[in-house]
Amino acid sequence: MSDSTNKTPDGKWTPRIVAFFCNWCTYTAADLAGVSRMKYASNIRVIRLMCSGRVDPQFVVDAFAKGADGVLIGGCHPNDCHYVEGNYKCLRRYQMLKRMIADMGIEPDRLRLEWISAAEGEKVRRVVNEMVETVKQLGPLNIPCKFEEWDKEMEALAGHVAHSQSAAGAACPDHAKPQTAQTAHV
Amino acid sequence: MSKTANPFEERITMAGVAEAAVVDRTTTLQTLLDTPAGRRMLTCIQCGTCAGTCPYGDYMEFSPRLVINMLRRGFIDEVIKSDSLLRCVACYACTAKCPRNIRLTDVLLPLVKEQVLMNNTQMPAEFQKSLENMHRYGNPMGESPRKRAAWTATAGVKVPLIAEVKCEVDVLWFVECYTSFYARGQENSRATAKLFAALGVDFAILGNDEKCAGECGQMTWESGLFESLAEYNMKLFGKYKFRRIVTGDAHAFNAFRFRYPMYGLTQPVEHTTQFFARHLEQLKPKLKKPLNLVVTYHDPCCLGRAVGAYEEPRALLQAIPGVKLVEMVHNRVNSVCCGGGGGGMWLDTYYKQKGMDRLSERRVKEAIAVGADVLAVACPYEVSRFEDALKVVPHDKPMVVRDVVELLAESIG
Amino acid sequence: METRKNEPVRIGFYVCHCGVNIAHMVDVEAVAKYVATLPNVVVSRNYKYMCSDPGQEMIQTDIREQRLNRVVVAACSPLLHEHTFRGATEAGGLNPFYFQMVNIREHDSWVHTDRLEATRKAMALARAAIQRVPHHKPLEVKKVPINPDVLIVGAGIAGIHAAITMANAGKKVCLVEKEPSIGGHMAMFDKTFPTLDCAMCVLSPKMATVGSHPNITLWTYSEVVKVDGYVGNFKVTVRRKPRYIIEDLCTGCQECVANCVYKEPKFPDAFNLGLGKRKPVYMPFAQAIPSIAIIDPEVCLNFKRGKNPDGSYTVSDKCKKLCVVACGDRKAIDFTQKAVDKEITVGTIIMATGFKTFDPHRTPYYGYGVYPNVYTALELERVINASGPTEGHLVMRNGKEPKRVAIVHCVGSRDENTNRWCSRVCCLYSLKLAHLILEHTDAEVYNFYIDMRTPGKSMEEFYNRVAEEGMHLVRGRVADVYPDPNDTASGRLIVQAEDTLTNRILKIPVDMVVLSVGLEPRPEAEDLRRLFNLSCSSEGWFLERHPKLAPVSTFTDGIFLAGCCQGPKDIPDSVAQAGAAAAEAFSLIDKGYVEQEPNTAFVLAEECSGCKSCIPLCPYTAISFNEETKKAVINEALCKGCGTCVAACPSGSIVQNLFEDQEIFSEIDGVLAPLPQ
Amino acid sequence: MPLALITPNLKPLKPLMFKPKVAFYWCASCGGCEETVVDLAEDILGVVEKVDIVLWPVAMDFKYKDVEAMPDKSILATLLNGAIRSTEQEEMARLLRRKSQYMIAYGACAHLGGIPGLANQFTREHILKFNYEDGPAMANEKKTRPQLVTEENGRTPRLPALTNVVRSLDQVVEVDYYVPGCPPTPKITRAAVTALLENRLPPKGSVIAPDIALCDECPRKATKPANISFREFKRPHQALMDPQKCFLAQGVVCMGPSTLSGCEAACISGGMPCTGCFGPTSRVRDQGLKIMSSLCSNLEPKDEQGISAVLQGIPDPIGTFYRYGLARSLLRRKVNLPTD
Repeated sequence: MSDSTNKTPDGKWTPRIVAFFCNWCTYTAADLAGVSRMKYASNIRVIRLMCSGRVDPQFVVDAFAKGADGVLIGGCHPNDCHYVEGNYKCLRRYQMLKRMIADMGIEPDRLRLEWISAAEGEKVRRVVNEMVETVKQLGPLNIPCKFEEWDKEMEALAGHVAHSQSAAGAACPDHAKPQTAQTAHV
Repeated sequence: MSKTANPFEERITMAGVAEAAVVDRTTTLQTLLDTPAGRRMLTCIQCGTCAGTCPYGDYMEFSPRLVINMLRRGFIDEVIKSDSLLRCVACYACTAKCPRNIRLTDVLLPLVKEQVLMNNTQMPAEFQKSLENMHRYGNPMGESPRKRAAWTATAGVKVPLIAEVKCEVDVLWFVECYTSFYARGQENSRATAKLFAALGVDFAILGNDEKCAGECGQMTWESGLFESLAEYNMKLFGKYKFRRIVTGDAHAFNAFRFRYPMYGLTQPVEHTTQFFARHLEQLKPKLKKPLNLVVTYHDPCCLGRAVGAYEEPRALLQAIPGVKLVEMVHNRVNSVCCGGGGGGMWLDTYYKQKGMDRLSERRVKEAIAVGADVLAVACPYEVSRFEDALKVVPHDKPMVVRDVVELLAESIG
Repeated sequence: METRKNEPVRIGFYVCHCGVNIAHMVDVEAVAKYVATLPNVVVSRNYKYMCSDPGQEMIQTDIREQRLNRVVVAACSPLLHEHTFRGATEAGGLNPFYFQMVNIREHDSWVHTDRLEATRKAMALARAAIQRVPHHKPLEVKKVPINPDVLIVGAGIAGIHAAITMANAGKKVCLVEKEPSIGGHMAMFDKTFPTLDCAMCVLSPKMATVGSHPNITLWTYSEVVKVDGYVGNFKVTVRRKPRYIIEDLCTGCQECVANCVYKEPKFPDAFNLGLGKRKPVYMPFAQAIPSIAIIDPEVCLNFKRGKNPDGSYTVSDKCKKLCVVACGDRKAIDFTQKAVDKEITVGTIIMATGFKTFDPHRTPYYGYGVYPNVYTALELERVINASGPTEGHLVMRNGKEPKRVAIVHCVGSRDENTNRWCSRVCCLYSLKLAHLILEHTDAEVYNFYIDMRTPGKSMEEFYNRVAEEGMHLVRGRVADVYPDPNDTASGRLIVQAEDTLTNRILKIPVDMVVLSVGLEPRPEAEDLRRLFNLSCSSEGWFLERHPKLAPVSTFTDGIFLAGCCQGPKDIPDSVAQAGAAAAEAFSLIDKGYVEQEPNTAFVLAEECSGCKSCIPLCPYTAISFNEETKKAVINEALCKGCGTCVAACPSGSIVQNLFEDQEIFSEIDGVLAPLPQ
Repeated sequence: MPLALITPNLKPLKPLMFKPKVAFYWCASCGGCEETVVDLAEDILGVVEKVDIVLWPVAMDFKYKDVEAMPDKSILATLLNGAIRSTEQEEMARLLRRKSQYMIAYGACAHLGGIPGLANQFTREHILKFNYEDGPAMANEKKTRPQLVTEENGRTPRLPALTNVVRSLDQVVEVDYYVPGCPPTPKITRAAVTALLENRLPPKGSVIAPDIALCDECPRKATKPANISFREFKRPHQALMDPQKCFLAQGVVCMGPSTLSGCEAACISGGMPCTGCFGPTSRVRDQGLKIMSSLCSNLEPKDEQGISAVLQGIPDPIGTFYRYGLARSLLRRKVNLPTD
């Protein structure tokens, strides 16, 4: 990961927010905001899912791990879920997820769940702007850089090992590299 | 008293904090249309509701509707050359009914009026004197500031001075000018003090240090005067710790609610009627003395239309044993102004010269028509205005003007 | 991952200018250039209108000539054109689900103001799709047979018209109406603009048709209480409220009404808005369909006397039951009737639930409810109507004919304090009422308006015609209505407004004030919305799928909108919309099947451990536990594709088509990947 | 899924001409894994017969320099247990990687970071301070801490440094196979060793366990209802447990649904719920989040307060859901901790 911080071309940091919007309410509301030409911060990247119930906590944490500064989940209002109660399932996971990311050192305000109905284009505008403001206050999260920083101690040692073991034979470059990708199982 | 059960709990809002974003203190007539409040003016549909509801609409060369359009067309100079807007009594009628939520009373019209003042060298003398007094003595009547707290000697209960309290108080009671100096106003203050004491409120006043909140300066003509008074009072507030401001003067309330947050005021503000209505459950058992009166209530503009606090004073009146509350033809959002706002307090002579009827007379006629014994009010301007009007409007049945808090204090006995 | 196992992924990427809609805010060329550098991308183009024929052909040609096996289009919302481009992908010879859409219009160019930022966002979103699409799998659209029967909710003019249209075409229609009679608001009007024909004369033949049509099952005094299922196969429960008259046995003779113990009508009559009176047993109005009486249990003596302390009811023997005696052998009166729930199955639903008129208590300065001579326009319709409470004589509540009448436009319309929208019909009906007042009386009529809005065929001509009749047209919104202080006895009112064209404040003394109240969503619209899984606009009107391209469709497939439940409209437009809704329903029914998005989930049979975590999560009970294999199974026919079970499967053994984990992870990776500076 | 099924497509490797060399090494681990090797009982003798053990610090005396002297790739396989959390461990991991054809992460710590991985919630300084100063059993008035370099009697012994981050083996060197478990069961170990010696190896990167969650082989599987709905969560010591009934059905968190099988539900048979030592299936990236998602989805309440009340029953979600997997989770470590 060469430059995982999100910088605008003029070098200023600006947050990146990944949003998971349900198809029926919040995604449609975001479309409505567009059709109504409402203006809001451009930091948001929407990923469409059919229901907020599809939001796997892995998606949220993966987004953080890959460099998101904030994650927004949008679903239908309570009682209004297109799929009856996917939004409740989302809410239940969200509450525990908030605790878990807090325990893992991520400010809980970086994760937000909002119920936005298909008619609430204005709410999309407001929530996105608020979210961007909140995350701006919190500053960059930038976990990919943290991974790099953590692994500096390994690089240092790798250098040392390569040096001290060089007498014993040619180092095998393939094996010196740790695996970063998830290991495939059978 | 359970928190959720109180219907008036919601009223204590920091209205000003949200509204400070509407315009800010640097907004001028030139920059107005670029502010959120100004952009609303671009949506004006020229329906004329503002002019139609204006109590002095008949006498205006440039009705509020026309002012908006002149501004949009770039002809505002013609408006400020005229003295048409001297007739605006800042009663919020146009704002309250505007179908486009345009902030005429507290945003557009003061900015226009300020220009009117600068373009008209001939100011009504009575009015000019009051502004001078405010500047010099911190009160429009030119009384000695050292006597501001003198009334407390006759309060009958202890009225603590905040400078002597030395710790945080719950309520900073902003007494204001009329209620400090005028005999009839002091009755209001004594009643408020009595009610505070009866409820065991942790309160204090600023005493002689207090100066006029300056609302009329802002709402009419003299933003510079308002600035200096606001900055003075803000500095004073900064010296003490208090959780809220309570004032019985609807105009001071208006200034604290809308303008002072632009100068950094962060504490919530309540009118005495709102405060007492919030404590109605505690107050009720103390209201023992029946008054047996037919009472009609006049909504002060700065409390009624400006924030929608129509029901709190009525709830207080209805809590008094023996009081029968009757409504005038114009009530609540449709109430008729006493004519004292926006500088009108000191323009009676001028209005008379222009052949305009007095609004206070219009209003007491309505009160007489419903057969009230008492015309209840909630703003110190109204007491003297309506009492004067009653002197000239013929009526068979005697009628008195009383502030709501005075009636409450009387019922406590 | 890809099905054509040995074939490398070859992606074609297309970014649409959408005229200038996208291109003005997104540098489409830069996006195309950037995407060209991404792995697997073979073609990267930008084009003016991708949804146009040449745009779609470009995709098809590229698929053939460049041997593309994936297609990504960055354009508008997938909710608008995903279908179009899937079609183009398929026409090019690929499985349509090898397509992915990127929304850079609604979610980007239309909502942002910084071109550079908007362009970067478009790049990030495009990259997400480019990374996602290699994981796509070929899928098949599922076809489900459609039930040809239709449910129409609401029997005003829109519902009636839709019902007759569908029934004439041989479809079985169930028409459900909340009130005891069909007809809706139109039945209450006197005459209709701009033709000035009698509303009931036009409407009653259609009402009669509904009442007698062999293909229409009419359930009045009934409400939908439950809706299950989905397009093609809705299961609907309708509650038929008791009217205490057995419908099949009542002949509509009204002898029960004539013989009721109450000799005189005593109770406010809802159809006449309380201006007239009726008995406890009554016919809603003369031309009511069905022509069946109804008993009001709140006031009927039998019910009042038979009421037990616990609220239950036993037929009272203290009542003489004169109505039962009058009914005689017909035996149509049944005091023991109870609400009955009926379940029906339909394939499509048309919502025609109408509107409510604005309640002018919310504009207190017009004195409605305070001064008896202030009327709403709908009340005036009843007063003027020959079958109304005054039998067509324009007299006020005090029995006098008004000499001066003010008509106040825009009451509860175009007002931030009440309803923001223009109700569209008030100007015209106000002109119509002015005309009718002039026809019935010698009164002076004042129309106070803000803007006179008379669009539509023959409407301006109508305005022109009636204006000539000599009414006063004042351009100014009424600010205040109050009793004349100089004449408190007669009930005369002063109407105060600025005449904005002469710059004068008018204070007109009038005898009668008519408030031209606007149209607003019905209070129960919110419950209906939940029941039918619809969306509402922020004002509360049912939301159409697209304001221009799908104006009678909803976000729930198979449910269509007709009439004022979607927004204010006049009778011609309501009828036209009802026809359109019927046509949309036809096109679904006649196709015979509905296509279902193949976004269903399935269990990986080998990998499922049978932990049963997913089973209670499915709201459609699509997941069951196979006791033989000890594994979960998803019934594809029942699965609606929400993906909740997929997110919750603790071992990752449920997969959702179109939204596979790997696809989403790739998107996350894509939107967050560093962009070129 | 029987173990045999997991290695269907066997690629024949070149035949073993010599007695293959095998190394065992332990890093940050409790020693339990070493016990398992011994627990192979008689089988160990068979293994010992077939192989030439070139390094096994717990049982035999070999030195670093002996290994260093070997030619690269001369060891057939190294079975390394324990997480990597010191410079010495890392150095050995790299050395053994270089010398071995196959690097096998043996046991949960090498596979996932294991219990030592929980240290990724704290800084190195915090850990040292607690262990040498603040710990309740600590009597160290001088607050002496181990020094990396000391001067004593003219000698300068050096100690390895703790790393900031605890790592699974594959976060340090490339790993060919994983033998899961805390510790791996003898059966799993036998299967792995046999596969190795018989040259019947599954595709590289495989975890030597069936790729299906534990419920599949759980003796209490049938007692789990199909309509589970959590009203509260209890911990095993907080209630009298029905010894036959599914733990989740009793409101006790069991990681079984998101944990690989292959242990034959040893803990459950012993009356304790699964804590997840075999790690996630191949389809899951983050074991802790997945089980959390599953459990939370099935809570009973729908309102925020009610949900929060039920979730109070899981006071330490990190310790519960990431007991073994924290170092290999998506975030790896508490992200706001500094490194020094």
